[in-house]
Amino acid sequence: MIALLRRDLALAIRAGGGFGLGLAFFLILCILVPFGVGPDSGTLAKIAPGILWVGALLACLLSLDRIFQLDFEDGTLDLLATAPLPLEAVATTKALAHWITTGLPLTLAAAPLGQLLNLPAAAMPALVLGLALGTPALSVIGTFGAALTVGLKRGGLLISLLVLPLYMPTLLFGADAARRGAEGLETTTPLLLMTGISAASLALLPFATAAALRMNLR
Amino acid sequence: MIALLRRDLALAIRAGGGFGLGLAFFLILCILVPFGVGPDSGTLAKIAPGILWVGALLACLLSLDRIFQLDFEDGTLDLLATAPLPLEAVATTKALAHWITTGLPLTLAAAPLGQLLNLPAAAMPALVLGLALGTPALSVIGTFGAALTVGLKRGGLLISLLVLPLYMPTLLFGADAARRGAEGLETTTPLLLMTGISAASLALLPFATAAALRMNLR
Amino acid sequence: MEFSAQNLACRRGDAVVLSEVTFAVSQGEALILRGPNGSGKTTLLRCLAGLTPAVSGSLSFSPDDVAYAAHADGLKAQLTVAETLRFWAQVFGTRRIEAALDAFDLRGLMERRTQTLSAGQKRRLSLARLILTGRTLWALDEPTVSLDTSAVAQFAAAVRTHLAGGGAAIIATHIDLGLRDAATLDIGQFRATQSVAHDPFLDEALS
Amino acid sequence: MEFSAQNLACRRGDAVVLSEVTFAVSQGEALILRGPNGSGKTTLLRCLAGLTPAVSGSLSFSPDDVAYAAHADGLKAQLTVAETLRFWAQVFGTRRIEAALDAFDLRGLMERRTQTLSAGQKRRLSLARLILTGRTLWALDEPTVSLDTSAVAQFAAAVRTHLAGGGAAIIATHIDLGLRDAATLDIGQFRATQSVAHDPFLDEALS
Amino acid sequence: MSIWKYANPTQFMRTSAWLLPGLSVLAALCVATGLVWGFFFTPDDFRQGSTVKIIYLHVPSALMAINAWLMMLVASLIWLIRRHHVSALAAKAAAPVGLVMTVIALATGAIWGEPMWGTYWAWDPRLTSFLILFLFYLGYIALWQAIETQDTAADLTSVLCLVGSVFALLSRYAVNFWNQGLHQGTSVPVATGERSVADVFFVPLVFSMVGFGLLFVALVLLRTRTEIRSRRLHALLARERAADTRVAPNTPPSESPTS
Ligand code: HEM
Ligand SMILES: Nc1ncnc2c1ncn2[C@@H]1O[C@H](COP(=O)(O)OP(=O)(O)OP(=O)(O)O)[C@@H](O)[C@H]1O
Ligand SMILES: Nc1ncnc2c1ncn2[C@@H]1O[C@H](COP(=O)(O)OP(=O)(O)OP(=O)(O)O)[C@@H](O)[C@H]1O
Ligand SMILES: [Mg+2]
Ligand SMILES: [Mg+2]
Repeated sequence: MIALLRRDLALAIRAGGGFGLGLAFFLILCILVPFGVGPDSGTLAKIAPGILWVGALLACLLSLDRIFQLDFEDGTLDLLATAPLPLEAVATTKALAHWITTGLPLTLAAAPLGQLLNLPAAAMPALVLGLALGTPALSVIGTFGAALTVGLKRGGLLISLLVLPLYMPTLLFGADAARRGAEGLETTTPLLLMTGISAASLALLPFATAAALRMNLR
Repeated sequence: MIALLRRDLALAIRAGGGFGLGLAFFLILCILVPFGVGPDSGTLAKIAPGILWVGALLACLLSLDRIFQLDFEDGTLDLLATAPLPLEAVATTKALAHWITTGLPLTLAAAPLGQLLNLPAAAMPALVLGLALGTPALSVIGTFGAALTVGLKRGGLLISLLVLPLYMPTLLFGADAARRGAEGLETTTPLLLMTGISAASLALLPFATAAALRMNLR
Repeated sequence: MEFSAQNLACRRGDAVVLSEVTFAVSQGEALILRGPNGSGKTTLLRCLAGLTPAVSGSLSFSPDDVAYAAHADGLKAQLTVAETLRFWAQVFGTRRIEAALDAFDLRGLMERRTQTLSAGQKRRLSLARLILTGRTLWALDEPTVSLDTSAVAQFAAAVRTHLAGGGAAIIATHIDLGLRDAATLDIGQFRATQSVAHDPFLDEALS
Repeated sequence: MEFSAQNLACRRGDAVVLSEVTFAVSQGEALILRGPNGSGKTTLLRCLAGLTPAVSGSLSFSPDDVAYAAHADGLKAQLTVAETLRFWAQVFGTRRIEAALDAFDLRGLMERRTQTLSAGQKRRLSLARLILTGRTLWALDEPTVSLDTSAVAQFAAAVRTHLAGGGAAIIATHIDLGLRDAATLDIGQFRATQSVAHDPFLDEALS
Repeated sequence: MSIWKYANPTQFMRTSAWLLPGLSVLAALCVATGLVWGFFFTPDDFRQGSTVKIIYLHVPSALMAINAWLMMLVASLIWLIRRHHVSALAAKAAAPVGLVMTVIALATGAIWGEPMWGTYWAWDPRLTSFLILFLFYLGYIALWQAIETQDTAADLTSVLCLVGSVFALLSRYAVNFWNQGLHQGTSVPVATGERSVADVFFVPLVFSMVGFGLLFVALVLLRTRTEIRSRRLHALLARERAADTRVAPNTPPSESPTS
């Protein structure tokens, strides 16, 4: 497992890997929205928490399709499936690698990007904490979606379709926490609920992911 | 050229192709944003033109990386490059196929989705016309970005980084036209400017795209 | 130990391709699978490796005894040769990649990205992986594709070493590998006939 | 007409791999490229097909005379065999795909998605594409990979027909194709030496 | 003797080795004079207080951020047309310097914005187009990093630089259009023209600008030298590898006709 994690991280960091690009996408989205919506800082502040969460979610989404796809296309996945590693471990490792390369940098970048969108300072703690607790769920759920669509050419957009509904609860609680933070309300309840989702996904979804992989390889 | 266009469309429509999925993504984004931003219809109406444009742009973006990638990986691009078709024609055809499978459906879907986001009726003509005139530019520019990154594994996010700054003028004019429409101002100038960008990109960028392809195959 | 299959039926996609496959390979033996294109060699090997479950019939061994090498190389363009081998070594719980490097003469290429290897060099690397697995039964799908004559000889030597160490091998190939006392199995004879392939949707139509 | 190369130097990635390559093939002749793995056969063929421009030297023909077949098959998983051939026929401006179907015995597979073909069937399909191109010089990179004996014979027959019709062929291969009077070119002798490969960044280090 | 002889790496190394020390010293002197003079020996502005002094960092870095892109454009054109390796490497070397200049301009602008406008960031056209420039730099550098084969990387980044320049101009225009259209000008005082800068502020500003210009040239020269050395190393390693494979047991050393 550690070998696999190390390899995935190495691949992400190498030329053409995905590291930092999810982050770049997030950055770009946060720049785009004001262009689309207009520069009025009052409006921006109002929608900032929601946009930041939607942005984090999309940045995750964009990097999902290749979690297994590349390994499938060049035959590595077949080889991994016949290796002594259980597929559940492969699924967990892949999700972890995805989080390290995507969720973690997003969480760290959220604070400065919030500035760009005039996010009220009061909303910051709830936003960052929410991302830290919620992005693991995004990675695990996304890995499941990727396992379902592995082997389909241009699975990328199909994953989005499958995974977005699953992302909904995380998004709702996360954005709600950040909005409440902005309004000075207490944020414990949504954050706790979200932590619950993350923990449950982490514990259970790898089994579903492994099952989906097995069916797809058949 | 017609053969290539027909083949690309056939591939898009077949199982696992991209047709309709860009559209579905657009739909989902328009559903997500109210969840993220909160249901206040005044705010929504204000940001609707911008969000619709940003959504269209992202839906385009998501489908870019495979314009050439699949053909490159299985060796078809090598064969196309040695075929009697000039690579400029290949580039144009690919952009056209991308537009038909992404830009066109987005344009058609924008009106009903605008409803979802409480887009003022007055903004509708400018929005739809803007998309119709602007999405060809998005496809052509995107094809250029795809040609630059063909051959890079996980080029998907790198494309976003390269292409988004290039999308900026189109987005600005497009969203501005829709916003002016909503406020009842005249929209001819931004629409005209956008048409200019589309026409110029269509006329000139295929050459850059073909050049980039040639360099990448080398 | 003997590796054997009894009345195996294998499917590929929606169709049952092979039926009644029966064979046995002992330790120290190699079995060459022969058969025209599309006769089901790949199908059988995937079944032995546990990638597609058998439709019916039984195997005397578990997929965990099998090291499988497919048509595709399964290499990552961005990793170097040494990194690739070290990764697989760790997955299979060993550390020593020297034997694999030597068997396929890869020392000179250790620091090269696999992207920049020629077709035959890639193939040699993916075969070297087999030695790391430490598994007894090698199931190889056309291993010598793109190899030049001297590399084919290296490969044959590696197989012989493996057999001498108590291993076994099932190899699908169209060319002569120079493994003298290997048995040959013609896969053509096992082509599934309609009556054998139980399809619940055809039962009524046939009866 | 004669297809010839004069003192060709070819690069692959950052390195000049071949230099001083000189050969000539007349119409009706085939040239077999031989050489160990990594000696530069693919590099040379890509250069002839115009995919990588030559570093120096000259060719007596244009890339538009060359039909190139690479290591990879270049097939789309979702298209059927007939659709694939019809597409390439249109690209090369013809309509008749019958000759190609017959030469590689593909009639029985016409409506199959290429996804569901075996390795050898895929290869036959990708070779059938050559017949549609109508080009004079075939540049083939290990065309017989995964082919069984009868398919190799079919391929040899197709090459002979092509030669008899005034075509020419340059074929990189490790096995014997049974093309009797084909000339052989050993690519090993053209390996580029550093002094030949002008690298502006080494000028100082060398002088 | 044409100017192109400097495009030969060896010649470039020789000339730049001779130029670099003097240039660096001159750049350091100018920057130091401009900044010290500006920071400590100018009066506070009657409206902006001491915050005005950030102008000595802000304006020169902003100018150099734009000039760096122009230089990359020219260098890219030279590479595409005449294929001089040094010019491709000079473009590659200039990009990070330009990026840093952009970041300095953005950061000083943001720091300045806090006392002046009460916010670190506003979607003012000029700031916005700088943000877009920042993205262009990021994309350009990322593309260089992503492509393994050096000449291909040079080709592709050059094409990107050309196309990107056109779109950067378009963006600049579009951004102006976008914000004017919103009638937001009053709440956002756009950075004023030179006429607002009195002579006392102006002379050290000139020093600082010249200093930043020289600093840019020196940095680009230095980085180009590093890139050349790195390419040289690359080439030497490649040659060593080639020698290695030749003595490998299964490929007997072939008699090369040219050796
Ligand atoms: C992140 C924010 C900012 C960016 C990216 C930025 C960008 C620029 C650029 C590109 C220039 C020089 C180009 C030209 O002269 O046309 C410039 C000059 C200038 N900026 Fe900024 N600026 C920012 C924030 C500010 C702020 C907050 C102020 C203070 C009110 C300011 C005041 C000035 C002044 C006074 C000049 C000199 C104008 C001249 O001499 O021509 N800038 N800025
Ligand atoms: N994914 C698939 N779905 C359905 N049928 C398939 C699939 N893959 C292969 N087949 C069919 O199953 C049969 C057996 O294929 P298989 O790949 O096992 O043949 P093979 O003996 O390995 O041939 P080759 O020598 O060409 O590799 C063939 O007729 C093939 O067309
Ligand atoms: N993309 C690349 N970048 C750098 N070097 C490469 C690249 N591809 C191949 N090479 C190297 O160039 C040399 C020639 O490779 P080439 O693929 O032409 O060999 P080949 O004769 O076709 O070998 P094979 O029989 O294995 O296919 C090899 O040493 C190889 O390692
Ligand atoms: Mg097979
Ligand atoms: Mg080759």
